[in-house]
Formats: sequence, structure tokens, C-alpha cells
Amino acid sequence: MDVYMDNNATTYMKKEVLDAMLPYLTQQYGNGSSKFYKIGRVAGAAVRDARDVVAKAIGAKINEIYFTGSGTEADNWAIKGAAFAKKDKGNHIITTQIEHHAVLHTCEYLEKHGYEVTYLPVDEYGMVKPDDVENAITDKTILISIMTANNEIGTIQPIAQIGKIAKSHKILFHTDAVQAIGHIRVNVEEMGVDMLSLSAHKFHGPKGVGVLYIKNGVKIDNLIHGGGQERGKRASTENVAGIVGLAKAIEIATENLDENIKKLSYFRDRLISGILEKIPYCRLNGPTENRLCNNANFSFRYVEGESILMLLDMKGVAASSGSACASGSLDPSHVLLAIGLPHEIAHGSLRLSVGDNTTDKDVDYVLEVLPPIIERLRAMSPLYEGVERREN
Amino acid sequence: MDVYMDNNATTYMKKEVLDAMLPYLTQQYGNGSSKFYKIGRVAGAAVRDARDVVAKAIGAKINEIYFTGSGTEADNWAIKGAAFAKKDKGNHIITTQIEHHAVLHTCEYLEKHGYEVTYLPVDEYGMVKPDDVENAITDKTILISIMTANNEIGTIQPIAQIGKIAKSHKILFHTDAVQAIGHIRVNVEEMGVDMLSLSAHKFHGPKGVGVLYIKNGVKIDNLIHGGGQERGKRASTENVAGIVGLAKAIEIATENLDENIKKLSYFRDRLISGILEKIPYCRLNGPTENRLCNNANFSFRYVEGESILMLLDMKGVAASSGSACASGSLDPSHVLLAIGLPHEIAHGSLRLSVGDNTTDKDVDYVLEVLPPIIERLRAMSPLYEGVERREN
Amino acid sequence: MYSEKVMDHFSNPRNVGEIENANAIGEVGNAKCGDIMKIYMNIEDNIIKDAKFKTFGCGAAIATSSMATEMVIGKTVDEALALTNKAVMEALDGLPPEKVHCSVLAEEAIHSAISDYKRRMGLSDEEKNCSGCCGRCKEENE
Amino acid sequence: MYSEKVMDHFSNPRNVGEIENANAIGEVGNAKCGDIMKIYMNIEDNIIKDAKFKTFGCGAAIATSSMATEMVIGKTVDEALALTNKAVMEALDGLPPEKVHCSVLAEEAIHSAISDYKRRMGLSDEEKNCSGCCGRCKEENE
Ligand SMILES: Cc1ncc(COP(=O)(O)O)c(C=O)c1O
Ligand SMILES: Cc1ncc(COP(=O)(O)O)c(C=O)c1O
Repeated sequence: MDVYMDNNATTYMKKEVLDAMLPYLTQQYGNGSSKFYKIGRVAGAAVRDARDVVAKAIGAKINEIYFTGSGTEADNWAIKGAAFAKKDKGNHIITTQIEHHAVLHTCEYLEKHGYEVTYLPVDEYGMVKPDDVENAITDKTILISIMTANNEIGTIQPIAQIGKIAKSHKILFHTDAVQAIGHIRVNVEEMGVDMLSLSAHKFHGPKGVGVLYIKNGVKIDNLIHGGGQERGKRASTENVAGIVGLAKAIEIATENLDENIKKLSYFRDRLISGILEKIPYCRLNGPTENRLCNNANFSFRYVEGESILMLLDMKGVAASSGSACASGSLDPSHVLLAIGLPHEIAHGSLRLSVGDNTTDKDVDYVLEVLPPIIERLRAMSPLYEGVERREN
Repeated sequence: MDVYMDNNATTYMKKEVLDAMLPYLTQQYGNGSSKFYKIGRVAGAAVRDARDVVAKAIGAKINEIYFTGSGTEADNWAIKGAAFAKKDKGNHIITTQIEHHAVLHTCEYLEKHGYEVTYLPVDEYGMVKPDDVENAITDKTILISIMTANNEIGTIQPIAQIGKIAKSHKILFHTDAVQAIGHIRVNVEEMGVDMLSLSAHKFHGPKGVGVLYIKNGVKIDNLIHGGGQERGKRASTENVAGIVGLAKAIEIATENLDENIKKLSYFRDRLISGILEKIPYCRLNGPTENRLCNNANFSFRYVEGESILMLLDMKGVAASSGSACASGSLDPSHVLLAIGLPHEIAHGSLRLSVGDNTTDKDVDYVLEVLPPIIERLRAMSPLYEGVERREN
Repeated sequence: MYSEKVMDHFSNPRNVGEIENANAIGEVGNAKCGDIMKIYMNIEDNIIKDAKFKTFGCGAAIATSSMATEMVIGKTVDEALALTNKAVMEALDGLPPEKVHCSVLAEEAIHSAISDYKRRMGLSDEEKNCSGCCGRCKEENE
Repeated sequence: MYSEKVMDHFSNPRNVGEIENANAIGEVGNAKCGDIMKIYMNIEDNIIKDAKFKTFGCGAAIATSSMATEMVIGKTVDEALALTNKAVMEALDGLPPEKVHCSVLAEEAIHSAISDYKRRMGLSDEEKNCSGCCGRCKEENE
């Protein structure tokens, strides 16, 4: 049995999305900027319609939507673009310790170029305190970038509150909402953000296409210079099919939002309660409230995450881990460390993220195969020896 | 009858390319960096195989190929990445007046940030003189970026010669080869380049995916920071389908290179001789030798390019123009100005670029409909009045 | 990008040509900028009896020339002078932002022809202060 | 990413467990780094009669523990000391670059157990200079 439990990493593409894209992968191959002939106008109109759909989905205006080549590019653009554009005003950026690497590594790069970055801590559930944001503001602060929802432990941040703070201090506010679409209501007005990043493949759209929302009036430097596409702000021949796919996917995701949330939360909660019940020495990482409806994250003491993933894979279950080994890096997940987990516990983490095609059977299956896997690894673990002995 | 004559702008996607992509747009939706489960490994292997195919196609090693979100991104990355990485060594960049905007606007951006850029002139055929390159080198020169072939007038530059000069001065050499694939032999060793940009949609691949070749040992800054994809050099969840499509397209384009060149040159030459013969006051822009096999570019005196495009469109012919009106900018094509055309003649330009699906019928049709279009516009043109009178 | 009206006036332009013995000729724009409009009129009893044009330029330049000539025929000189570029644009159901200058050019061409007429008639020594160009070439590239 | 041999030793690890009354026990690595290997041996007449392991760590850590114990069983102490991490890797048909440290850990675990044995036997006061860690944690993040 094959069970896909890594929807925070990527999602399958919906048939409706592919169907919407196919004309632009076949006959309608025109360049979206070639307006002097029909096949180009058809492509251009498709991009315009897509822009309109995206704008509506997030409560923005059509001319506030810029298509990019990924969520990462959108994050890089927002942060570097703002930093470079405002460099005469200041050099201080506020973000958090639990951002995606697309934000963190961009900020670290800017640190090498004379910017100063405050990486705000989070509480044990991964929550940022709005007060901390306000207290971190200096007269050099030019940008606040705080993610809408965390990709590892699902924490949903108090973006609207932070948005008010940013506005009252007249500081640009960017949010990485890559994990949010289809999982919580995303409305740029309500959130009070100046910039917002999206990535299609996280909500059943194609890979390699994203969006940066930039509020009208906000001026940031370009990241990708060249032709006049995207109203002169993001050059490159438009990825027409990808853009159309993104729009179809966000349309479906937002149309069915409430239903989706209900369905995904149900599976997530079954996983959480089932695993906590069946497996000892296990903790849930991240909050129980204000949590992404599709994300569950656990730490299993005395075992290491990559081994769990490998044994799950042998059973046909696809999942991910914040273990250092699994990521190929040296330290376990910065998010798990930021919520205060010791390294050894962070190494034993497992993220299960449900999706649109998750079934009760999938959940049953995971609840069936996971406990013996943990059991088996613990039986091999020198750290567990003492625990067993103490118990017996 | 519909005739597509704008293959320098973009190309239709081959069926074989779509077929290669489809699995990765449907069942094989795994994240290419998720190596701990099967669906992820399948995606990862597809990306690796694609990288291998691209490397072989341009004579590079597999670990010298980096996938990007477009040709424009590849150009931006090469130029900014080199400029930022070498800023302690110097601040001078050499390029030409006829580069694509992806290169030119990137260089202009760097000028605002303290870099100095020499924009080399070209001769009346758009050719750069290698001596000019050598003479422009100073002890501050850190990068030379010269396109392999021009997208407007088809001029193929003496890249291998310039490569030798760059090497002898130990200066990084980048070439924008976006128009070259499938039209001339592209081999990074023979060309002596350190970096080379590609874009899939110019050779019957998908839009929104490109490549930057970076020679082993060459260190440039990242442009898109984030996750560890592309060996830590270009973050973003891999556009697996796009990458697979790019590879299939470059494979086909290079396998059939000689045949392709023969076929395309034949149509190009029919267009050139037919138009020069049938239409008075007309010139061919760009060279007759060392010219892209698919590109033809003309100036028709006394008329303006956008009007030509619109009338061609009414006849079902898709083409492009370097006229200011057609591009939405204020000046006519910088390339046409660089080869010495006065503004009024540059305004009356028309680019016809043939492709893989061009037929003799298409060429016949263009040769049939174009002369009366030019005739008609001239009859409306106040500039032509005098000419007629002088003639009669 | 263009409205149906623009496309109609571009593909079937009204009043193309010259008027032999025109008593009002105006030419504005220049080839460097990519647009030249030349308007010929026949004015009798202060009424524009006929108007024709020749235009070197883009689709919008041709369509605005066509529309503007159509709009002034039958009008008095003063009515024609009151014709604004906005009115021409509206009659064409709008123009894309980067083409608005073409309608300005059309307005200027009408004015220029009427100035010519007035000069010829000795009706006015007031020179219409027209640069001969819509000013677009001097606009800043944003 | 892993060879078939690695997958085999990971999914069917040989010699998992403890040896009661082992006369050689070595433990290397630490939980912070994410790998701990503990090796138990029974050494008689200078020959490793039995070896078992317990490992907290990734797939490669488990597979190298399994392979290393299998390789030393039946060997003399000196032969076991001569076992290099390279030999373990080769026996596993290679490891991905980021997993090479696991094989180093396995070599060190064997050495550590043998040092323990020597100490117990009073055979040597020479302490094997093992950090208790493969050093990976201190490596620079490239
Ligand atoms: C929170 C967050 N931000 C940014 C990204 C980057 O998106 P992409 O990989 O599509 O560039 C991801 C996912 O990878 C993410 O989860
Ligand atoms: C020479 C050249 N360089 C760069 C590009 C940019 O490629 P893309 O639009 O795919 O980013 C193009 C085409 O648009 C081109 O012709």
C-alpha cells in the first residue's frame, strides 16, 4: 500500500489543473508578451485571467500580483528587493528563528552585505509574540518578514496583529504564506501585509511557479532584470502553462476552503491522537490550536528520524523528518531547536502531512505500521537500554 | 492560413517533450529532494538524468549544470553572481550593445551599485570585434558577457576567439546562448566559456525553465537563496516536469542539429531572397554569413513595424518587430540602433523567424501577403509621398 | 490590446490620401519617434468640407488619424479646434496607455492644419504653439 | 541514495543486540550529533568470537554497525584493529559522501571496544585516543 504523507513538501497536481494547463503546453504556445498576433494574445489573456483569479483568491488587486519561478524566488525578491530599495532608510530586518530557509538564508546573505537581522525567538509551540516584534523595532528597521504558517510544525502566526504593528511603525511587512493556501483563509487586507509569497505546488498546482503579492505603492528593487514582463518587475518569458495551473489550483483551494480544512483536520487529528496513544515516549511538536490543518509532527525519543523514514518507505509510506541525517545537514531542524527541543530529541522527529487524497485507510495504515517501526528501532537503540531496564 | 514566424520569441513544444513531462505532471509528483521515499527518488532520478542529458548536449560535466526558472534568471545569476563574488577583485564588466535585456538591464542595475560596464559597439552586421574585447580589458575587469547569437538579427559572435582572450587574461566569461541551441553547435569546451545560459522554450521545450552552466571551479554568489537544491546553489523545489522537458528538448535539438540547420536555413534563405526581390526600399538587417539559421530581419523604409505586424496578423502570420511601438518602449530596438540604423528605419523592421514546423507553403504565403501589406502602408505614409513623386 | 473600433479604423481607415488643392495642411510628429501624421483639409465658409490623412506610424496612429478626420468633417473650424484627444479616444472606445500619445498627435494634427488655414487666410497671426511632436519622445522612460 | 548492500544491512541488520558478559564494550558518538554506536564483543584467545551492536542513528549508521560487526567476528584483535572505515564502506558498496562519517564511527566503535578489552585484561595501559565522536559535529558546514 502506498500512502503519501508529505503534503507539506509537495502535493500531487489535480487533474483539473493539468487540464487547464494542457492547451498552453500544446497548441497555445504563444509568447504571453507578443500581443500583435493571435496566439500571443491568447497566451497573454490566459496570464491576465490567471492574475485576476489569484488576486481574487487572496483579496488583492489584479495589478498587485507578480508571477515568479517559485516560492523561494518570491521570498528572495521580497526581502532583497525591500532591503536594497530601502537601504538609505535603514539596514535592520526583523524575522524569526523558524522561517523557511528561503527567508533565513536570504537574510543571512544580507547580513554579509551590511544588513542587521533580528531572528526573533518563538515559544515552545513555535509562536511568535507580537510584543517581541514591536520591541525589536528600531529606527533602522526597514522590513519585517514573518511566515504565515510554519512548514515543519504547522504553527499559524498572529499575522494580522503583527501587520498592525508594522503599519503603525510604517515598516514594510512581508509574509511567507507558502504553506497557508488551501489551509487557512489568506486575505492580504485582513492580514495587513505589504508583500506575500505563494508557491503553486503546495496546493495541488505545478512546481516551478509562485507569486509575490506586492501592495500597490510599495516599491522594491527587481530581483530578475530583463524584459518588460510582469509590468517591468519580473523579467522572463511568462511560464504561461504554469501560471494558468497556479490560478486553477488556488481557485479550487480557496473555493473549497472550509470543507478542505474540515477534512484535513480530521485526518490530522486522527493521526495525532492515534500516535500519541499508541507510541510511548512521543511528543507532538507544534501547537494543538492555530495549527495547519494538514500538519502533524512528532518526536520519538531514543530513535533517529532517517531510520524511521526508511522503514516507513519500505512499508510504502512517504513522510519527512527534521533529523540532520535526513536533511543532509549537520544539525537537526532549526525549527525544532527553536522550540527548545534538545538535539537528541529533535533528531527523532517525524512529519506527517495529509492532503487532498488522504483517506481513513491511509491513516489506519500509518497507525498500524508506525508503532512497530519505532519499537524495532528502539530495540536497536543503546539509548533505550536504560529506559527498558528502568521500566522493568 | 496560420503561419507562425516568431520562433525567436518562443517555439511550440514538441509532442515528445510533453510526453516526457506528463508522468511528472501526474503520478510522479514527488519532491525531487525527498530521497527517503520512492516517489521522491523517482523525481530526483529524473532530475539527475535530465542533468546528464543537458551536460552531454553542451559538452559539460553533469555537476556543471544548474537548472533555473528561465534564461533571464540564468543571465541575472551569472552576471550578478560573478559581480558580487569578485567585487574585491574589481568592478568592471565588459558586454556589448546588442545583448538581450536580460543581460543589459542586469548590467545597468549593477552600474547603480558601483560597477562599471563597457558596452562594446558592433559593426553594421552586429558583430563584435575580439580586438575590441581585448582592448576594453582593464585590471579591474572581472567579467565578460557576450551573447552567442543575437535574438533580433541573428548575428553569431566569435565566442571561441573571445573565450581565448578571456582565458589569457584570467577573466570570467559568460555567454547567453539562449538563441543558439538547436541552431549552432554549442560546446562549452570549444567555446571556452565559464558560464552559459539556456532557455528551454526557445528549442521546443517548456516555458519557465532554463539552465546556467557553471564550469567547475568557478565560484559565483547565489541569486536565489534557500533550500539545498541544485547542490546548494539555486534554491527552490525542483520543477521536475519542466527540467525533464528541457532535457528532452535539448536532446532532440542536438541529435538532429545538422539536419535542423539545413532545413531552417533553407526556409530562412527563401524568405530573405524572396522579400529582397519583391519589396523595394528594403534591407536585410544582420549578416548573411554567421547568421542564426532561423532568423531573418528586414527594414522596410517609410512604414512602421507595428502596423506591419497587425496587418500580417490579420492574414494569420505571427511575426515581431523592433519598432518602439511594438515593444511598448520609446525607442526602437537597441540592436537595430547599434548596427547604425537611423530611428526612422529601425521603426520599420520586421523579424521573421522560422522553426521546426515551417513549411514551403508557409514561406510562399508570407511572400504572397507581405508585399501588398508594405505597399498598402506605404500608400498611407506621408514619408513615401516624396519618393513616389521622385520616382514618377 | 486594441478595441474593435480601433481595429476597424486601422484595417479600413477612412479618408486616407491627399486632397489636391487643400487649403489646410498640417503635419506633426517625426520619423525618429516613429509617428508622422499629415492632415489635409478643404475648408469652405468656415466649415471643414473634407479631410484626409497620411500617417506613418503604428496601428493606433492610423486609427486615430482615421477617426479624427471623420470627426472633423462637417464641423466648423472652431468646433474642430475644440476636438480633444480624449474625444478621439472615446470615439475609438479607448486606447492602451502607451498609445494615448497617438490621440494627442491627432488633436495636434488638426490644430496644425487649422493654423495653416488661418495663416493662409490671413485670419490670424497667432501661431499654434506646437512642437511638431507629441512630446512622447521626451517623456522619461519609467 | 543507498546501495543495495546498505539497504540489506539496514533492513536486516546482523548482530543486533547485547552480549551478556561481554568482555569488550565500546561506545562512540553522541546523541547530540544523532549517532551513537555501542559494540559488544566476546574475545577469547585473542579472537573475536562474537560481536553485537546497538545503534541510535540513521540508516547508514545501522548498516555500518551491522557490517562492521560481521567483518570482525572470527578475526584476531589485531586484524580487527586493522579494519578501516574504507573497508567497511567498500563492503557496503559505498556510502553517500554525507554518510562517510558513519563508517568512521564504526571503525572507532571497534577500536573503542578493543581498548576496553585491553584495559580489562591489563594488556595495555595505552588509551586509544578516541574523542567519542567521529568529529563530524565539528566539521565546518560548507
Ligand atoms: C514555508 C515555505 N516557504 C518557502 C518554500 C519554498 O517554496 P519553493 O520550494 O516552491 O520555492 C517552502 C517549501 O519548500 C515553504 O514550505
Ligand atoms: C538572447 C536571449 N537571452 C535571454 C532571453 C530570455 O529568456 P527567457 O525569456 O526564457 O527568460 C531571450 C529570450 O527571451 C533571448 O532571446
